[in-house]
Amino acid sequence: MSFATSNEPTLEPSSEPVISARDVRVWYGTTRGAIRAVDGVSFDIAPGETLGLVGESGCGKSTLGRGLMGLLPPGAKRDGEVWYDGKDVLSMRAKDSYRLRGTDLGMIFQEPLTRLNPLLRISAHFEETIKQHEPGLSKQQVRQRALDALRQMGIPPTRYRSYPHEFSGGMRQRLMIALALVLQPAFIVADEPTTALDVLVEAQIVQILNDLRRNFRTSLLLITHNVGIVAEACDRVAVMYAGRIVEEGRVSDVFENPQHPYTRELLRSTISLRTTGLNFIPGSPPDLVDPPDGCRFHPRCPDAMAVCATRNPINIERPTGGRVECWQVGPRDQIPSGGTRPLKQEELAVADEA
Amino acid sequence: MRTLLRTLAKPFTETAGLARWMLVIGLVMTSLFVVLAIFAPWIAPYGFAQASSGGVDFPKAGAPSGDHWFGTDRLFFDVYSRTVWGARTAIEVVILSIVICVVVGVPLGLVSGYYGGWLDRVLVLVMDAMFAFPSFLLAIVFSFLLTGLLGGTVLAVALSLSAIYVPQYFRVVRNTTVSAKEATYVEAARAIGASDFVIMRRYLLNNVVQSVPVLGTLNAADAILTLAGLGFLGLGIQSTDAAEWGHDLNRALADAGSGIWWTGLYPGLAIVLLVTGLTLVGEGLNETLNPTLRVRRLLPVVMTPREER
Amino acid sequence: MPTKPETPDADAQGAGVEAGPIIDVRGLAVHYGLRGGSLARLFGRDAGVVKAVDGIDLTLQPGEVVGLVGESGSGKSTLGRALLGLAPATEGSIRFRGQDLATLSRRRLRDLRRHIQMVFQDPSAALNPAMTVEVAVGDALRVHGMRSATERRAKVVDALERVGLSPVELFLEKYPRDLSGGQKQRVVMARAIITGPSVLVADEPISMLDMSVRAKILQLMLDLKQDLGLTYVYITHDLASAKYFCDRIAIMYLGRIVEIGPTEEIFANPRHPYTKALLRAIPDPDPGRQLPRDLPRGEVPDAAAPPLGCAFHPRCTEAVASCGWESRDLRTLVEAHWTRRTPEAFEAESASVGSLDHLDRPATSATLGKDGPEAIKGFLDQVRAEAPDDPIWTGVQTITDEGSGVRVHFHEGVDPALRRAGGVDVACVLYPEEPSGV
Amino acid sequence: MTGSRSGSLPRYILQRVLLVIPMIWVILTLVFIVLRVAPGDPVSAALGGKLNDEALDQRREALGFNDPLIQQYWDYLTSVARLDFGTTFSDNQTVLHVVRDNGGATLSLTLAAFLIALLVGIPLGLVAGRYRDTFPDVAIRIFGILSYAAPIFFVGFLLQAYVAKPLGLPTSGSAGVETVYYMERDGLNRTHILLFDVFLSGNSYYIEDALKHLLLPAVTLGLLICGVFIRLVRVNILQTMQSDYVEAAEARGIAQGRVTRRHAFRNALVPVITVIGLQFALLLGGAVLTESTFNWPGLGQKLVEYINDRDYVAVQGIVTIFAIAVVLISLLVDIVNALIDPRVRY
Repeated sequence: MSFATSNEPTLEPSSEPVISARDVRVWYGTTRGAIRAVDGVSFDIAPGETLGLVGESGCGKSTLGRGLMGLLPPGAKRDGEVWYDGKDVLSMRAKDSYRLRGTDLGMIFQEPLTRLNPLLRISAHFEETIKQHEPGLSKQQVRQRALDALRQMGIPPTRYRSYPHEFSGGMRQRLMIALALVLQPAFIVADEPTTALDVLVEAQIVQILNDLRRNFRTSLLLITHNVGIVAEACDRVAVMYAGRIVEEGRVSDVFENPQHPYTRELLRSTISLRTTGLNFIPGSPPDLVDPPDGCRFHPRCPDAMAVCATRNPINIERPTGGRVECWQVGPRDQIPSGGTRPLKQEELAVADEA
Repeated sequence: MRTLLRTLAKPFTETAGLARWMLVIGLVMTSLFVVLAIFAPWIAPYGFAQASSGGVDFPKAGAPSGDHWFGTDRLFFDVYSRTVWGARTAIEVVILSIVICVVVGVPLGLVSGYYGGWLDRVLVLVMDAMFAFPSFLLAIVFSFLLTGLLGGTVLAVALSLSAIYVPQYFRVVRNTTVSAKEATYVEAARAIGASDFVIMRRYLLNNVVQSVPVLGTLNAADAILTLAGLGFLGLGIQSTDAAEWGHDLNRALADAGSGIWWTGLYPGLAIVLLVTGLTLVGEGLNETLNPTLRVRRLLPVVMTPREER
Repeated sequence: MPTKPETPDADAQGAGVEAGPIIDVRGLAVHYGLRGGSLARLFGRDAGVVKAVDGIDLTLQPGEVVGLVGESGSGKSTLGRALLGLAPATEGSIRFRGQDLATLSRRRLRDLRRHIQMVFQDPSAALNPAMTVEVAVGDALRVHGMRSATERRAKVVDALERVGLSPVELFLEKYPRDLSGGQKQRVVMARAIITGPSVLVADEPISMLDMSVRAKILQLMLDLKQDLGLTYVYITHDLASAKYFCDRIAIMYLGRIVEIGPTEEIFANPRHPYTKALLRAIPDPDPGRQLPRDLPRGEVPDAAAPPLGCAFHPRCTEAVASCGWESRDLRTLVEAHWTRRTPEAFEAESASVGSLDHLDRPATSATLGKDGPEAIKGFLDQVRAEAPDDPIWTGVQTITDEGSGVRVHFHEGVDPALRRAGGVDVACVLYPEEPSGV
Repeated sequence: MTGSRSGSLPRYILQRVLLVIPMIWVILTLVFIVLRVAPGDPVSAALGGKLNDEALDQRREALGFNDPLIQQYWDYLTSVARLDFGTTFSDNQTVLHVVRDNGGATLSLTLAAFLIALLVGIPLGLVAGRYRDTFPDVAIRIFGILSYAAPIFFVGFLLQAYVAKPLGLPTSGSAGVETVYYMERDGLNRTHILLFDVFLSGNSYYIEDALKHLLLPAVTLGLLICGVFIRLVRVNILQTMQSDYVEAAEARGIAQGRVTRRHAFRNALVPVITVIGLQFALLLGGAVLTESTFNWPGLGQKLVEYINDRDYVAVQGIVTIFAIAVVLISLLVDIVNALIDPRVRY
């Protein structure tokens, strides 16, 4: 096991990012043309940090998460770079990147029941996972490791020999988390881990995820459509729209002071306990086979300018840290003359709504 | 009409690769036999029970020749003609029995699945018992009874085939009904005040019958084999009433050892080809319509060079 | 409904503002039989009963929006379906403008559904995939006897315009699969309002939609309410939208209403521990908010074998002696203890405690242990020392020696009924009966 | 739902065993309705031309055919309960005796065919499913379809015409006349199942002779269900290979081969077991044709003889026994299934 070092966190908080994605693209081929599900995404995640990835359905956030793990359906193609431990995961041989799974990169899924083999006991799931990566361990040691992971997720050892269908929804999700954590990977992708759960159980799981970074020093990419969960469980947030990350930064910073109109509108349209009036974003996300020219949000953007419809916005630093892609923020000097006048938009009707 | 055409074309437009090829090849093979069946009087040079032509008797078990492409059998009949006429018998019997199956099985399954309760329980038990029973034995028993009552006619054989396939239609339609009736749109129909009859006819039937084409073609394939099997045992259609491949093969079996290969080969090949054709259609349809087996058509992705952003 | 002679209840509608509730639910219970084994199935025997809805009283005043809020298994959807007669009532009565649904013939019940309509959670599932928008929306008229296709079309066009699907021509011939989620939900709404209902039961109408359209559909519902004078039952698990949308809120748990009252009062001053927990638990996009630490443990229990006493007590952080403690809680306690022990300690303790499976049969006293009373008492003391504030200890009455272990006796629990507490009604032993009554 | 644990296996098995009784009752009732009520008078059908009216009536009276139907039905059920399946008209033997004499041959044939189909069909199905849409998949599927599409008697015809002679294989009988004679003469027919008896005798000549006779019929019958197995296994593999837990196992870095073996293959074979049980019914049907084609002295061939003699009692008896066998096999399959799949609780 060449990457076993990751079991002991040796990195300092301010050190290198665990995962560093550069210009990642994931496209699907269809009869209509290529769907540009992820189209040039870059981000870093530091050790022990949680990055929340939010966006509407169909914006490519799940594809991005699976793309990082290499779990893409046939017909998908990816490029760009994902640096982990000094190596580019995307350009590795398939065999080598496969070996990283479980020990270094982990994944938590949305529907825990379908993710567990119904014919195998929980113990068998753990044993096969541990044995695969650490074949030298004795049976007793394997059991010890598994029970430890389960205990930390609040699952009593009396349930170790049960079958998946004998657990409740929340317990199954804890099982999945324990199974992903048992080898203490440095980085975990959690794809909508609470979507199918009840409110109170969701809160329990969010709490567990929140504790992860403290107790395990695991970095987490938390994919969700719920901005509330991002606010509660994440250090930083990346807002995704139509295959691109349009804004990214510290959660408090981005939520209090959104720079991108999409971030702002998304937050405004979210119904929360403090909602006093209803807001919504007109129109629907674009067809990713043929996304709009310029800024992909411009047809729905209340602040759109002439330049937005023709030129791609430039990825720049946010005033208070983080990054954003919007002509409203700048850089002013690259906007051609006349580019700042408001864009004349067609009225968006219900016919275009999501 | 447009929607109908679109629905019919769906299996072609939505599949790729193997499934599509299976469907096309299967359809070609099946249509060939349908054409033979319809135009048998014009395609076959002689009648199916004709032993002489223009006052000249056919040779007994004559080898293939210019007059008799596939030769003649021990009863002086022309093998080529009998093979062509056999297609007509097979298609007639199969269509008739499938129609009976659909007419009986679909409504029964729909009502049983929709209402549930005692009727459903009894029907399921009876149908399961029939389904579990060796179907060929069942066919033997039924044709034994029905040919006793109706004679060795096409109808008698079609009815005995239906008897063994109705349970399958019932099961499939009932099970889809049971799951479809839990669908929200059925609940929604109830919420707008629709009666049970309206729900079954306008909301369930359409969605339930979608499983019938696959079942129908696969059953048709099986029915051809069963029909031939009955004929082989001498329990099906009498050879003077119609040409039947299985019956011909039975008579040909004795020839196998004496080097007379043509009497058995051609009817046998006809069965194999027709059954293969129908199976290919059925499996092709299944791979297209069954979401768990469907392969989406994917085209290779060409990633354009990066735009300057 | 112009094609039909005026029915008595339509007259009542015409009579304008009517005194009293539009819907009055009294002691409603909806029970389902659980399916048993194959043999039981053959003979139609039931293996048990799930009380999906149990003893609900609820009134709807004309023009108000009542929210039913709860987690899955709370019975909120069943209650909503029962209002249309879609889920048959086992006990109790539902009166629509004074008329008891249970006394109606199937035919009259179907007629009545013109006046109470429903919007579903998943708009993709609520539309027949084989029907165009026009057929789907018009079918509501067709089943109520409107034969003329042109009349129907005019009505359909009108309904589609009302829900904002214009230009209408663009949508009439579309199939559900050609529409977006928001558009489908609008079609479902058009189908619901086309028969001119007075009550609309909306079962999680926005939870399956994308965030950016949720507010839009909610706005549409408010507009329709204004224009058509509708009364809403809004079923949701999302307290935030309920807070914005509802006049009154009923919090449901395991088939019961545990707290009901005006929205402001519920949010300003939640009383039932479950309501408090829900309010703490909802994720809020306010980054300044701290994560709640005192979340209820566990999950919604199996409705086929609900906890004794108050159904919420096993998860309640404020539970007291009379909440209905029982054997299964003991099992949870011991198992939770073991999640804090090392594997070796667990092996040793587990050997002395023995099997816990017998605790699954609910009882107010339970035996435990096989290594003698002293060993097991020591074990329980240790468990207690670890979390002395666990509410279960308030419920333990005595621990007596029995056989090779001990028997733990719990206080007899009470099943609290809804009663007045301040501005709301709440079902919790912490809020004793107020003498004044209604 | 936290506490939902598995229902007990013994309880399930008990329930399942009890369910056999109503199933047999239903199937017996069906047999009775079809074979006793529908055709009218079995005695004149079988013996119409052979006996005079008076004698016919005596036979009817003796066999209870003049009793009210409900009485006949009751008699039928009670005699089946006593394992009395009647006595044939045409050769005046008890049906049980007929089954003992001919059932063994059918059993040897079906078991051998089943074995061939399992050994060939399941591995081929696994390969086809695992390597979907590759050349092996296409080839295996075509083989599967053809082996199913070719009628037994046609395969038999081809084997007899082109294979038997060059290889010097016999085309009829379950063993050579000599073998049968010596087995009986020397009292070696211990089980009445020739195939087992020759093995028990330990005589290599007898064994070789019996196996030679078995080869072609077993291959013919085996091919039929082999195609069914291929199709079934392949479809199940396709489904499990796409399942979420397979992907999750890959995400945990479990080696591909292990994922395929432990998660995909294993799970795919569970539903296959159920259907394999049902295939036994197909096998019994196919056995009738195989026996006729190869002149194999089994129960199927006997059944066809009785049908041609219009011997209703014999047909009814044999069909009843087949039916009970099918019910018992489905019981066995369900129990095996419950042992393998923990989700089967009720």
